[in-house]
Amino acid sequence: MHQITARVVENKEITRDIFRLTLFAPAVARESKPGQFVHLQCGVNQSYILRRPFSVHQTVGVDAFDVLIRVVGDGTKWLAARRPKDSVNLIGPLGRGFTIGAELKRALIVAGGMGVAPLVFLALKLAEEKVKVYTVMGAASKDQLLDFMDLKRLTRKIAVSTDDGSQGHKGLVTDILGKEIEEADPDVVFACGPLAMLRAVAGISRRYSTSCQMSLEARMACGVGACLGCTVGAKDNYLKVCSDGPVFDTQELGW
Amino acid sequence: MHQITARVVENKEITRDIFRLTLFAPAVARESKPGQFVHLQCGVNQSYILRRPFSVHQTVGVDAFDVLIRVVGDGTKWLAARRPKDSVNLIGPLGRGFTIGAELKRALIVAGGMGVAPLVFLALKLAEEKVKVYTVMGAASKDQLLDFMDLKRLTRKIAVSTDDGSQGHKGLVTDILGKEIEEADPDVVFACGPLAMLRAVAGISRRYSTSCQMSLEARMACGVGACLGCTVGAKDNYLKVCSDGPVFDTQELGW
Amino acid sequence: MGSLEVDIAGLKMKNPVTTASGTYGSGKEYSDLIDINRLGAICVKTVTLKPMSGNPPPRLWETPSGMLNSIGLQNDGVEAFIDNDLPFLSKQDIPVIVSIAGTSIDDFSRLAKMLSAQSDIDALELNISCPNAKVGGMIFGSDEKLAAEVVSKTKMASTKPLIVKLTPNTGDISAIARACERAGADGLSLINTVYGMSVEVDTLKPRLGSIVGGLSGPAIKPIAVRMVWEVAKVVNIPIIGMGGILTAEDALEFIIAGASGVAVGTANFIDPQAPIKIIDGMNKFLEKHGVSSIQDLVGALKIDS
Amino acid sequence: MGSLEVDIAGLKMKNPVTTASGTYGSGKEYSDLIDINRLGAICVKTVTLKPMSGNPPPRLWETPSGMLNSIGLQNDGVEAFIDNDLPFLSKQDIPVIVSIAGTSIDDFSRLAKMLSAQSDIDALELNISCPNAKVGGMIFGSDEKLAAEVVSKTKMASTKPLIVKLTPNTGDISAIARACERAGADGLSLINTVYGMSVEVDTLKPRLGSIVGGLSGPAIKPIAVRMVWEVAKVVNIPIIGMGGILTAEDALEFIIAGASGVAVGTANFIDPQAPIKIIDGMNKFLEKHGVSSIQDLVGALKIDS
Ligand SMILES: Cc1cc2nc3c(=O)[nH]c(=O)nc-3n(C[C@H](O)[C@H](O)[C@H](O)COP(=O)(O)OP(=O)(O)OC[C@H]3O[C@@H](n4cnc5c(N)ncnc54)[C@H](O)[C@@H]3O)c2cc1C
Ligand SMILES: Cc1cc2nc3c(=O)[nH]c(=O)nc-3n(C[C@H](O)[C@H](O)[C@H](O)COP(=O)(O)OP(=O)(O)OC[C@H]3O[C@@H](n4cnc5c(N)ncnc54)[C@H](O)[C@@H]3O)c2cc1C
Ligand SMILES: Cc1cc2nc3c(=O)[nH]c(=O)nc-3n(C[C@H](O)[C@H](O)[C@H](O)COP(=O)(O)O)c2cc1C
Ligand SMILES: Cc1cc2nc3c(=O)[nH]c(=O)nc-3n(C[C@H](O)[C@H](O)[C@H](O)COP(=O)(O)O)c2cc1C
Ligand code: FES
Ligand code: FES
Repeated sequence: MHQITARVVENKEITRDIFRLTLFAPAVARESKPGQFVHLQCGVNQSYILRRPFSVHQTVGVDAFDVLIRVVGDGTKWLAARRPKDSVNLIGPLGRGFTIGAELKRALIVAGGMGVAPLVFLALKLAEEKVKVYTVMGAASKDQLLDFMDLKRLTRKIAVSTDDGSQGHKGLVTDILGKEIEEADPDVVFACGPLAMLRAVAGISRRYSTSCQMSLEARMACGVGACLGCTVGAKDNYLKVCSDGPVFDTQELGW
Repeated sequence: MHQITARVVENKEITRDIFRLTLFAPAVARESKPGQFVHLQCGVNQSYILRRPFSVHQTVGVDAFDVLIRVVGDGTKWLAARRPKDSVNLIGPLGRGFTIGAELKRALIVAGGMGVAPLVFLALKLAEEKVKVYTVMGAASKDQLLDFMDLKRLTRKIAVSTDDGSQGHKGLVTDILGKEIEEADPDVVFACGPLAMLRAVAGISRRYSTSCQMSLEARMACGVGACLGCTVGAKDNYLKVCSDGPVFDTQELGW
Repeated sequence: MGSLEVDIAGLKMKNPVTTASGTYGSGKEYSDLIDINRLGAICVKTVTLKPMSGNPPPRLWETPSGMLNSIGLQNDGVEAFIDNDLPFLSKQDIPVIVSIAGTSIDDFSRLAKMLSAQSDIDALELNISCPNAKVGGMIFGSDEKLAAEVVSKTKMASTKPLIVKLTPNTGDISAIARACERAGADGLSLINTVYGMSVEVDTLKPRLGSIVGGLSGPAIKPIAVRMVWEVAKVVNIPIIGMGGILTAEDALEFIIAGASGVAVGTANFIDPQAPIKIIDGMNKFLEKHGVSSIQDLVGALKIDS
Repeated sequence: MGSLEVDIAGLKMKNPVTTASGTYGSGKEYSDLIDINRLGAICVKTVTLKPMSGNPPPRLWETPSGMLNSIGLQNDGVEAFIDNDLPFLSKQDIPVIVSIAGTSIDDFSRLAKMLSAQSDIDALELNISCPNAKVGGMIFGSDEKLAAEVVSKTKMASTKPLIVKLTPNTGDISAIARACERAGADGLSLINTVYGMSVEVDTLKPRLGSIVGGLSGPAIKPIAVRMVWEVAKVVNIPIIGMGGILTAEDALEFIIAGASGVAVGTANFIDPQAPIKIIDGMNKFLEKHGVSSIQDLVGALKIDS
């Protein structure tokens, strides 16, 4: 875990209101594991004061890494306005990422919307580990299918759904998930996306008795496990999304 | 009085940490009188919330005007970072400017540091009114003598002092003021600058029985006379710098 | 389109937005910048029986997302108000709320009587919560018995609806609120500013001439919303909520927490258009959610149980 | 170079900067990011006798220049603290302050006794001011008699210096402070968070699972400085000031107003380097002004009269 004032290498609007911000931070790039996140300070003297968490999207060489940012409020607006040579103060890598068991042979990745952010990095790592990867991916529409080409390249099969039917199945990712689980027969499902989707993915995975890891979101203050602000209700206690997660096995959550 | 979102025409650093910001605001440019000010909103979502007051420095054509800004804190830093096509929300023109009596023949202008800001505009107006203008000007050093050439052009004589002696008298404006009053024999002294200087100018003018108008500063909230926050103690009451002033006759103040 | 009309303590307002006393002068100051007739009502700077010179400057200091003020109820007295300020207000087409403060219960009664005689005044706001003046001020506002006494006596002297303005500088604002209701208040407004101070470290001096002042602005909004919610639970008279309202969303927080009206204070300094933007934003909100009247949102907070 | 050393209630600190309870876990969480041995002391998350699960999420909401939290004293209980957290702290070279809370006076006494037996603990902070839990919480902190009782009983059970943490959610914090002093408190710390709430207007729901939470951060700094100043005027025991401290200048405001020490809370979330920067900034301030000891600045506010 490091705190670094990282130089901006590049900041590119890859599709409307979604930016890929590349930050120079060798220690973070080297130590990050898929599913971990960085905690970014989005300006000083702003009326909002807290840092914002973003998944490590991908390492770039050995010295830099990307985050994918959807502009939804003031903090992300500030990040979107960064230019090369500006700098961003960050803490990372943080949290527990995806667990890739030594025995893992087949995996299914489920990406919903911005949930794709940590999953390309995961797919890369799985490919390195010679795991057979299948992907199910959903978004509002075709142009929102971020990283489609990367994931396609890294996976045996990629199934797609869009809300508006502009690509693949018209409807939800979870409409087609069962079929893809049957086909891919994964040892584990790795998911990231909106809460409602994750809840549904957990249920479907359970139905197929497939273990399932998912990356959750929560408002955060410290990001390092000190404040107990980011908790999620588990079976009979509260777990910290920032340090017990953000990736959880659905069994831990009792989902 | 108008509230306008004005486009930035130009923003030039004329000397270290001092910017000349030109704003497109026809109504304000047309109605402003020397000594009046504008109340600028320095960003939104900042942790500081209030507007900042700046003297109208000069009108530029009929549609725009300048302010001279010294960067001293967060608000002025924000203004310094504005670029052409950005915009700045302003209220103005505000307050009571300098009073130029119909009988006025001879005037002495006293400018201390940034206090020069409203005085070029005044000198121009006085020249239009065929008033004979003399100037005494002080600053920390030669490069801080803002608008020197403009004032020189507009006045019969310009006397200078600098703290470091890099131009003119080494010392304070008020060291040389008496002599210049004797020489110029003005009907009125117009002054703007740091409080300590203004206090001294008031005393010297009184000694020569010369009437004296000065532009004061105070922290402001509303800028329009509604909140009573910017008051200065006068003889037996409090006057509002924003709407009773910022220009006061020293007699009103009991100085 | 939904309706923004509200009736607060008998005051018919075309929308719930009024100004916060002391931040809007007598309205004239802002009338070049906005059409003040669009407001639901106007509440003017607190007046006292005799002129008051106020506190020594400096009177303002900016703090993170807020400001401290120590104006100290500077005003020219009630007679000057009636002579100089009221004529302008009379010409406007909106309800006028006059805020009053005094040193004694007798002061309040006399003010209430004098102002009740003015047909152009629609309601009185009893300022028993000013942290910035020995006069009037908080003594009345932080003691249940005193609050009740000043309210009932003023009520007797007044023919106008009586709104009581509460201070947040108390341990139990609900208790004071209930006491005021029992004593005959027609409405409540809250919150006044929160006691605060700031120090200039290089000179070791307080930033305000009177050392302590009142904190206002967005910084105090969460405190104000909470107090409105607490008070709304225990009283049946309408509440005007205020404290850090900048946007329609801010205003709606107060309404959902239990306020029937809202007052805009510090936001006027930041953007004189704020009250208008808030009114427009409320209209849009009703439309977006298909709500027919803003009154349906008053106290509509949804609580899981 | 000036000295930053202070002695607070018998606690020898190499500088006045400690952490605010609940914002720093047990210190371990931040030990990768800063050298915690540079701190003047460390104050850990409040512990209770039995484990507590805390409040339902969401527990955080950001507000202008501040944040609301409703953690609700989640902790694994005092035994887990002694077994799991204390060993790490024992290895550090700084005084350790343990914050305690309970539902009953008996709870406090038992906690004090158990923790007094631990030689690696240097002081206890009595949290009678948590707005977020039925347990412990504010009942004790907003009533003079109860506060005095819990302080004197805990004092009897304890061999460590006793610092009492006060709530700002009271009308007269000075009265509570005096009661605690009389009852035997060795020091005071203030302020805890200010009760606040926020509403999500589109859903009509409170932003926090427990509806109301505690406001912290720069927004409350003026309130906190004012309370420190008020309390310092009426007590003779040392004060640890807190509430929105981000910079050395902020910290110095508290010291000049009367605090002997300061605690950094929310600022840790914004910048984990904040405590170090504050210590460095205090050193620079002493140097710049030729002050030989930070103690010379305690309560040094200059008031014209
Ligand atoms: C572990 C983790 C990883 C994340 N990774 C990414 C990522 O790779 N790319 C990305 O674009 N976003 C990611 N997010 C979400 C991101 O942190 C928020 O979008 C961001 O904080 C919003 O800041 P803002 O100031 O722009 O918006 P705000 O004005 O603060 O809020 C705007 C909207 O965003 C929601 N939001 C704000 N903060 C959070 C949060 N911490 N978690 C969830 N929702 C939030 C709010 O509820 C609101 O609806 C991640 C969140 C977590 C917890
Ligand atoms: C009528 C009037 C006209 C002015 N004209 C000019 C001008 O033409 N050019 C110019 O550069 N400045 C002018 N000022 C001063 C200018 O308003 C302040 O420098 C500015 O508000 C500082 O904002 P900030 O956020 O950068 O600094 P802050 O961080 O707010 O403060 C930095 C320093 O500036 C001082 N300061 C802040 N606000 C004021 C204020 N309203 N009056 C006096 N001092 C203040 C503070 O005490 C502090 O020492 C004028 C002020 C007034 C009242
Ligand atoms: C400069 C200023 C002057 C004020 N004067 C008064 C006053 O005279 N009477 C009063 O009842 N409240 C007064 N207040 C309090 C406001 O009416 C309001 O209760 C408070 O500022 C909170 O609202 P806000 O955060 O929207 O400003 C004043 C507030 C400010 C900022
Ligand atoms: C997330 C969070 C958790 C807190 N938990 C505790 C606690 O367990 N015990 C306590 O005495 N104070 C607790 N506090 C209050 C802080 O110790 C401190 O008094 C308050 O936050 C004001 O300081 P700040 O503005 O610097 O944060 C907590 C504050 C925050 C923000
Ligand atoms: S954000 Fe502080 S514990 Fe997770
Ligand atoms: S700034 Fe409000 S009266 Fe002058």
